[in-house]
Amino acid sequence: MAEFLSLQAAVSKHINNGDTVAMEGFTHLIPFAAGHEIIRQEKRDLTLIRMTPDLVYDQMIGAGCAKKLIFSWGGNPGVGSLHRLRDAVEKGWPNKLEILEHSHAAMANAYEAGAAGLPLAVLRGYVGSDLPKVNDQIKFIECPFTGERLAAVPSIRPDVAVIHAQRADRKGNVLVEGIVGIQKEVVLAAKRSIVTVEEVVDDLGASVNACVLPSWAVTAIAEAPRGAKPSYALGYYDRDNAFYKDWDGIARDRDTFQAWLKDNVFEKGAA
Amino acid sequence: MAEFLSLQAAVSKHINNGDTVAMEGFTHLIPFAAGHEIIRQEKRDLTLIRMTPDLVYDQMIGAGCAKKLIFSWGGNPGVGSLHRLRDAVEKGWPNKLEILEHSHAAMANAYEAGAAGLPLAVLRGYVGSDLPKVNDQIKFIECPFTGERLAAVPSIRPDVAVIHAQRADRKGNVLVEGIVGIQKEVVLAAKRSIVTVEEVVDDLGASVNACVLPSWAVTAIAEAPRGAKPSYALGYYDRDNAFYKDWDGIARDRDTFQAWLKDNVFEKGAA
Amino acid sequence: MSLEFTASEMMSVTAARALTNDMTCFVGIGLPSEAANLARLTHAPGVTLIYESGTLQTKPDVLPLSIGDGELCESALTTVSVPEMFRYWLQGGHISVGFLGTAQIDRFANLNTTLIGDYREPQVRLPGGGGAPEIATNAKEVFITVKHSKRTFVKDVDFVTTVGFGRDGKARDNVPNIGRGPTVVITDLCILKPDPETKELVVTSLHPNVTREDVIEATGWDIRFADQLETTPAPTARELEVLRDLKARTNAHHSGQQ
Amino acid sequence: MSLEFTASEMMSVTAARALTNDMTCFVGIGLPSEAANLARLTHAPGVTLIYESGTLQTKPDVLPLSIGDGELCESALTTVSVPEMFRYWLQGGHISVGFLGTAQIDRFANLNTTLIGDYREPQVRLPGGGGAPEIATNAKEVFITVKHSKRTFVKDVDFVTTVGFGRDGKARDNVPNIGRGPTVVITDLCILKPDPETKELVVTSLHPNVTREDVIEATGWDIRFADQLETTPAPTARELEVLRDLKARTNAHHSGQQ
Repeated sequence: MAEFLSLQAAVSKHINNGDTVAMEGFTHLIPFAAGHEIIRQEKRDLTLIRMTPDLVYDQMIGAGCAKKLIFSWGGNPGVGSLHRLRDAVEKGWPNKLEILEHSHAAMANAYEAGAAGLPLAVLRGYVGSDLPKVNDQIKFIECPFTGERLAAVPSIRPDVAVIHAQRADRKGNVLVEGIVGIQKEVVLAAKRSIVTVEEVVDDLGASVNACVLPSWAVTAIAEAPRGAKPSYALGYYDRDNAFYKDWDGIARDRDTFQAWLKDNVFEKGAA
Repeated sequence: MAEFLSLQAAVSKHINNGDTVAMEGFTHLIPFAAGHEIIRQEKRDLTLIRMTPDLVYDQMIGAGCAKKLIFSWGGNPGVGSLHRLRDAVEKGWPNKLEILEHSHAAMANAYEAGAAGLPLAVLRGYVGSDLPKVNDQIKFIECPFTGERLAAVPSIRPDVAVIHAQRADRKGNVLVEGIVGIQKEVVLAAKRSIVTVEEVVDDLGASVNACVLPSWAVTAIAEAPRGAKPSYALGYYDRDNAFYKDWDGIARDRDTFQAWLKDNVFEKGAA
Repeated sequence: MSLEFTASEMMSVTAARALTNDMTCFVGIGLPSEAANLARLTHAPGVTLIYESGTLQTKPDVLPLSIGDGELCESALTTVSVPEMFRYWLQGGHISVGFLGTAQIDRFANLNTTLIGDYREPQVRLPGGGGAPEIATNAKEVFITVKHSKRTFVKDVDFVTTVGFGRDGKARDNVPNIGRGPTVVITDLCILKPDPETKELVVTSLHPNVTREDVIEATGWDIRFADQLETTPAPTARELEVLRDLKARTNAHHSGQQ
Repeated sequence: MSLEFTASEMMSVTAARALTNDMTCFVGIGLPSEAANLARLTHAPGVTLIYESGTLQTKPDVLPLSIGDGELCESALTTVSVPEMFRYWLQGGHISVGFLGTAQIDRFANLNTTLIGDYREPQVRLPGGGGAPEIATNAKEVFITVKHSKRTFVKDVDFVTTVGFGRDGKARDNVPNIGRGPTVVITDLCILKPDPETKELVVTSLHPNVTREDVIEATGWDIRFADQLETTPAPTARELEVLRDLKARTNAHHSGQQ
């Protein structure tokens, strides 16, 4: 059964230096509060997995938490580059960052296969792309029925999954609504999971086929109101698109980034 | 876009003798009205696919519509045998029925792979079972990453999918709710699809992540109120468990079966 | 004062007791479903019941006739698609116990629900595998409940639909990512468990008023008994009351409709 | 009377016109999203727009900044998981058009959104593939819209993130279950289409007031022009009005919040 913890305790207990950590939320419900707590606790040498690294990983990479990034699209959506990610890849600041990159389809399939307990995902993918040349995890298999050549990638089975969701009930069942992304898959694929929620309620108010993670499939739950800001939580608050645009200026420069980090992460406690 | 047709017209237009037809609904929303219309139109030589043949296929097999059955559990749930299925397999009445059988897991994966446009499904299945000895479609592959031996089955891509759903809106978008089974998968896996619905409404009233089939993914829609009886439609009517029990007596004998068929199918028109 | 109970009630109560509060149980229809819900309504209110129709954590008030009755969906935490059920929840490793019935079982706990006789010319055609072949290998362990008779308990099943420990007791050896397999078989006469070495089923407990001869007579092979043969505790008054209420509600529900 | 319009408006209007009412379009963020929504708000109200975030048949009132803005979900017919989007809807063959942007494009319409320079020592690291590699092969055809410049239109891309017709124009030959690939590229200067034989991009239409020299100057290879070179029709007053309204609404929406 899921254990209710403070965000500080959940991160401290379940994320270790060197862990493989997948923080998901496909452009919705991005677990920023958890990312900031990981920065505050100065976790190091993490292998970070995320389809769209977004600002949360830009911040964590800039703060020195990551040694490796597995991803499929690393930009500031609709704005431009992730400057901290680029600085780490291109200049090795604050440390060299190893990258392993996929397409979205491959990563989505790899999470799905991880949730399904399989060692591999099979997809019709990477045809004609150079990505298999720079990612040795991409292989090709032959269909035993048709002879068709199909791509295969290893499933993703992280040590820890971190997601943000709208709410949990008091037994620890979690509701995710709206753009559900790959939240269910990453939690089921991981050895341990931390779910931050907007609120804990008596009744989830879930419809009959809603995306609900049962308490026994979740490791820890932490209440973190507005824990997805500047991303959004459908039904709670909107995406702060202006901040996404402002981030470009903040992150472009190491000093302004570090000042931002000090004011907005280190000198703020967990929610 | 989905075409609205009468059930008679939909079956006449889209189901041909010799077609591979998958009528799904996992113990819920079983498309009985469509099955009866297929019997009335005396379709022949169908390859019928269905995880749980249930009474609907017992009736169609007894009526002589089928030459082959692909399935994973062929009983009257909680009651006993499907006597018409057994009579066809064991005695060749009214005609010899070829069977190809799988496990539920393999069929569910095969539908999923069909919906995903893949030629095969990979699962951790059939370990130690004799089923691969009698079903030459079951093969085993080796994972290129771990070396693990995994089962592979061909995906299911039927000519026609037939399902029953709660409702469609006037544009032909379809809502399925409750035990959604493999309804979405079979429609997406098939070349053509017929969806019977309890009613056509202005607004589906679907929640944000509801199981909705867009009009452009469905071929034909036919209104068939109570079209799943004696199965059930969540929110409309309950399962007629008493009829399921009575069916055992009706189907046990060829004459009582034929009398039932005459009174309840041939002498009744389409809804 | 001793209570009156039938062999069938003894079986259900004993099977129910095998489940504990912290288990996540993938429930087969029929006897397993009766036992699992009895457990939930007595000593294991927190047990998580999952049916292959996609209903996660369901709490039916009456026993379902099929594995997809509306009752299961309406009382579930949520309902997922059937591919998701088999991929994420079963194969994904979230099921601690698969609870199965069977038509035939052999000394290595292999199950046959496919057919009696030869595959191409069957004497009796049975329903087939359903969810069982993968429940038996992907659940962490398997409980089996079935009525004891010579027709059911055979030396070698005609067809291995669902593996217990294989024809030689070694089918799970060195297979990666496979569950422990059957750990207990509960019948209307006794409790059987696989020998830790050979995996052959051994009687470990006789139900009250059942003799060794009763079991030998109802078993199609030379059945062995544990050195420390126990007597299964009789049902309690509360267990019997809850079971009878459940069955009465269920019967009323399933015949009330036409 | 002739209307005033920018090259960028010309590009959006022309790209929008490529879409028709009966298409199911998998929409990339940025220019493709602007064009697709302009089409929906003008001549193709029935066009089905799908974003990789899982939003099926969405009708945003303002342009999303990311492919997962709340607007997309709230105005969608339904929202599915990301694995389902890529497996059932894209790979399953339900997408008639993939509409993509890019950072680099070469003469065989290969797209590079990965990096400039060498992979291990990049001069400029770009965002990466995202959905594009499989959109380009699983959609029945691909439309591309991108601003024309020598930096963007290169003879050979540094990295083939997303295949057009490969390094030699033959990458799709004899590949089973693959879409037709790029059928049109719309820039702020012209329309290009692949030569039916060689698959090399050829200018088929110049936008009003654009010369051959403008295109040659902005293209990194020896660009060819079709024998029957057309002039792209200018935007209509209504197209411009709808586009400008859409962009004004979008700007107001995205800066209004902090």
